[in-house]
Amino acid sequence: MGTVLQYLDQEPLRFLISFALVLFLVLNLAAVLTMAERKVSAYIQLRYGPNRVGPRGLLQPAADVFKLFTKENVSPGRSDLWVFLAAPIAMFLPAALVWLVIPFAPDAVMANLNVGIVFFIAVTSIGALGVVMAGYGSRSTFSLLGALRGAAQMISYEVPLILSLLGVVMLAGSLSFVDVVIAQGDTFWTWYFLPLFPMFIVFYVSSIAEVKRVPFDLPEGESEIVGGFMIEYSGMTWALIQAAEFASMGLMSAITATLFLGGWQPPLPFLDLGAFNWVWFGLKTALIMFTFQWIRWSVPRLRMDQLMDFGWKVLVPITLIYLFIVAAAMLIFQEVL
Amino acid sequence: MAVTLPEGNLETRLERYLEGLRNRHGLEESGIEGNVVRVLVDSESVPAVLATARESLGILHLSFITVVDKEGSFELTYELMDFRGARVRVKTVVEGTEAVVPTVTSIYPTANWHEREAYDMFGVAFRGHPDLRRTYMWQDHFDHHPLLKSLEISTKRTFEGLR
Amino acid sequence: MPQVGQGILKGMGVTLKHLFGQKITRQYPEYKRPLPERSRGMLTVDMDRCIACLQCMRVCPDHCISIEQEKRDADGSGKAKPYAVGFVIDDSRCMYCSLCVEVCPVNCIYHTEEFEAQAYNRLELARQFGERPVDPTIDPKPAVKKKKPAKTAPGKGTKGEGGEAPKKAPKKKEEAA
Amino acid sequence: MLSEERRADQSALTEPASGRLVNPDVRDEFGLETIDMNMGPQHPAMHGLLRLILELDGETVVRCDPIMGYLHRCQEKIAENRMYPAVIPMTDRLDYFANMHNEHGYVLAVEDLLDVEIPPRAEYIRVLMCELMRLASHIPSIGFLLLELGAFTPILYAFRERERIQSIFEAVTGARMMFHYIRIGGVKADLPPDIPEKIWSFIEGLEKNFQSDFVDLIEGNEIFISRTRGVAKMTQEKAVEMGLTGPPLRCTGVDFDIRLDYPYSVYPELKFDVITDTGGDVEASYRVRIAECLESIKIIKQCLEKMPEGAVMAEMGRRIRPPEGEGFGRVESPRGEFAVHIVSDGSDTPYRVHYRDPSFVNMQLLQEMVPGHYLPDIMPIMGLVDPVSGGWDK
Repeated sequence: MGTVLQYLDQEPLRFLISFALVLFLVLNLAAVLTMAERKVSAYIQLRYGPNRVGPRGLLQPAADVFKLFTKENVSPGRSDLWVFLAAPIAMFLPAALVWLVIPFAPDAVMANLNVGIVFFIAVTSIGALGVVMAGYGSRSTFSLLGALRGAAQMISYEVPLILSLLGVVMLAGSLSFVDVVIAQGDTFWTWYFLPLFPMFIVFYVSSIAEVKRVPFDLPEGESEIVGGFMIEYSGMTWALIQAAEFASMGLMSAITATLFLGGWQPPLPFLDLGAFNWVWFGLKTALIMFTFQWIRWSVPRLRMDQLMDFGWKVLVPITLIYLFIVAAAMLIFQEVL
Repeated sequence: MAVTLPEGNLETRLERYLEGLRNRHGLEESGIEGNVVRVLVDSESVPAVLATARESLGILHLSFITVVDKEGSFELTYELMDFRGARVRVKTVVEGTEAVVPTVTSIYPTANWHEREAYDMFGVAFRGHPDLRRTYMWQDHFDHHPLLKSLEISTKRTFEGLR
Repeated sequence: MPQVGQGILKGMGVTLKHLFGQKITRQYPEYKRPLPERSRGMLTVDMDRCIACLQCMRVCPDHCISIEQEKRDADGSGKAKPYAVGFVIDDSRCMYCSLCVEVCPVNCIYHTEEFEAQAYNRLELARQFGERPVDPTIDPKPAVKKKKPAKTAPGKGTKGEGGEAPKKAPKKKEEAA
Repeated sequence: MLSEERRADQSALTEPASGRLVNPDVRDEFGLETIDMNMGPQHPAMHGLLRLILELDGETVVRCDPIMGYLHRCQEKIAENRMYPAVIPMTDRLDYFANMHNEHGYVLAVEDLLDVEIPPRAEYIRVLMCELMRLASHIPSIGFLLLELGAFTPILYAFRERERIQSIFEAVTGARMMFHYIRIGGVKADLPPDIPEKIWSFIEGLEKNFQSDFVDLIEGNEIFISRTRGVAKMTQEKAVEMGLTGPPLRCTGVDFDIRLDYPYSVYPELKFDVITDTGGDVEASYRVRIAECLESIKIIKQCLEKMPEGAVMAEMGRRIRPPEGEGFGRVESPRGEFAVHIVSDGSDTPYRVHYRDPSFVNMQLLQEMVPGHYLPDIMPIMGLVDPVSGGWDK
């Protein structure tokens, strides 16, 4: 965090502007993602999706936001009000903060931390706190169950997530996102998803679990515990939780694209767009987001014990073993080189 | 644990059921009608008859229990099926408006809810039932048994004149 | 576990196929599906043909038809015949079972293709057909009498009562019209 | 989370007859108390209006008590106050996913009282309609199972097929759900001339879609298998004891099908198999339903091919007044055995009508099977039973 404070000292204006930009971007991203989610689900389910507000329904998110703003914010009678109201913020802020360290293009990174990956891990783990706060504050059996599930799941899946990041860190030799992207080069076969393929899969799976989406959406568990920790929320607090979910989904896609798919790097050298290289970053992120949604609408959900089994007995061993293989391979090839 | 389903000719099976029930119990009335063995028994011996049917004759399925309010007495019909075309219909008549019948849940566990329903709708109590609560109606504050003929319902329009 | 993930991938293939497939939504208010011939929509009455036999009123299980009857020489034959001066069908009760249509001897009551029965007030769903509005809140049919076994059906011998009940002045004329 | 032994222990604690705990004060090894949870009647995943009072030990259910009656209309009392033909539209409202079977069962019971000869064409039309109804019930119930497991898409594919069947029903009967089509003595009206063609084309379309949308999408899915295999595993004895019928019974391997064992209508003239499976769990019931859909398609084809010409309504008087006595009607509805018992006193309203609805009887399974399972397993067990609110609440 020292770097952030330093930033604040040196260029407070720039920091404020970046933060406002990030908030603006994240909120918009959430809106766009709700729209995309609804369209993708509709097309998979042989429907058209929202198509009444604006051209082809494109203004639907605006209408949603307007509706949610005008709704009353109901809180349960015996809830712990401050915890209840603080929980959505505790969920939303981490999802928004990490965007500060994501490099969109070579120079377009708001805070080029040299410990970006550590920052990312540290901040996302706050998200579990928000879930527990929401579940505890609402004072409902369903919320409580959802919150406990959420906490258990997010903490468990953080382990394979971090372990799979270690592979990237080892290969790149740096904790900075920018360095990782530069280290991956501008040809798609040198990107890390190929040499670290098992880790890529593990990271992808645990990031789905981290953002609580099907097949790991147990904290919500619509058909069992009816929305879980967010069952009692309405109006803008609910919208904030929803925005947090979509923001963290976008965030996870962006991190996957950055760490494993070469960030802003073009797939082949001659496709280099110069200043417009952020297009590549956007495309990769969008692709990952689409696969998130595609999976979401194709598969059922796991059970809690199976989820834990899968996390601890499958993902963690795979990562550990592959970490060892990577370390060994690096040692050997260093000798050769 | 597989269940054995009865085999053989339908007529011989019906005969066997009738004989089996006749030999062990004093039936008030019995006979074969199509593929149905009709049996009329005393209400106290219903569990014994049903136990014979299930344990020694191998009739495994209790289809339903119908209660008919005959205004002064209740007629109970236990419909048994052997899964292969034969049916056994055990009837019993209980006098009185507050009838008590021994339960058959220990023989046919599926009778649990049938008996609860009969209790709810007619007030026929089943002695020895493990969980005799109302099925449909309110547990407290409702003292009627809706299917009794003595409970008149309005066949007029609901909410007449109320709108 | 040789084929882990295969089933999921297969399923995702199916959803991907549908993502680009033909959509089946019908844009309802703009596009209305042609209804088949037998479709049972809201009831309507051809009052010119109605002979006020009250059969539809008696057969209706939901008590949704009320008819106000009067002796009148409508066809100029010099003989006073039953004539339906008021006829109301309460769509908030109707269950579209079509029993009245089948029982009508002159086929004057029939289903239309209309099915959008929505209103702000339940009374608006009571549609008047006769020259005089009938109060739809009053049930013209008597309650079913407790019958003795093998006696004539309820409904017989209660003729006439049907016409009398609604003769009280209708309370809500403005809505009936 | 409880260990396997402890789960086994707890299922031993439950009394076999009612599923209620002998000793409700179950505490786990840390002395923590159980929590009560109230699921329903307003629950998005609950099948209709059912309330489950659950006692949870962590995520494990130790007691499950279904409370019914939120949709109870006392159909049996209503039927006592109506003339025989006017009861038929009310039977449509019983199990609203198997309306044709309810009508058929009731009509069979009245015909049992009346002793009328049904024209063969009417019988074939009844069977044709009933089998279409079975398709229209089984396909969504597969979708419901998946919906409860968290996959939202299959239900929409299922409803696409169901809507097509409903369009056929609408052309034949005039209504999409509450048909009032099968009448005492036959059916209301003959099939419209273009309907056989429509049914043929529908079946062709269904056969084309069925494999990909309901088998490929679901069957091999590892998550689906892990969620359903071994859940609500029951032995044949248990299933028979509980009085189960229909797919929940057949998925344990008991080949009981009323269409074959207690034949009615023209089923003896048609060729079809009874589908059984050995699993006895939720996955097996899914496979049974899938295979029964294919059997239904077979029956529909045979019906269309064998359909005789002639009248569709028997000659009977206008007023139906059966003699004193009792009538029984029993059909294989998609959920199991639907039976109607009518007691007549010789007047033109029934003296007593009793419906034996499969949803009601099969639901006892919840009380028995749910304790010992995890909370999320309740939903697949509901999918195994597939009860319908209008059915169990009559």
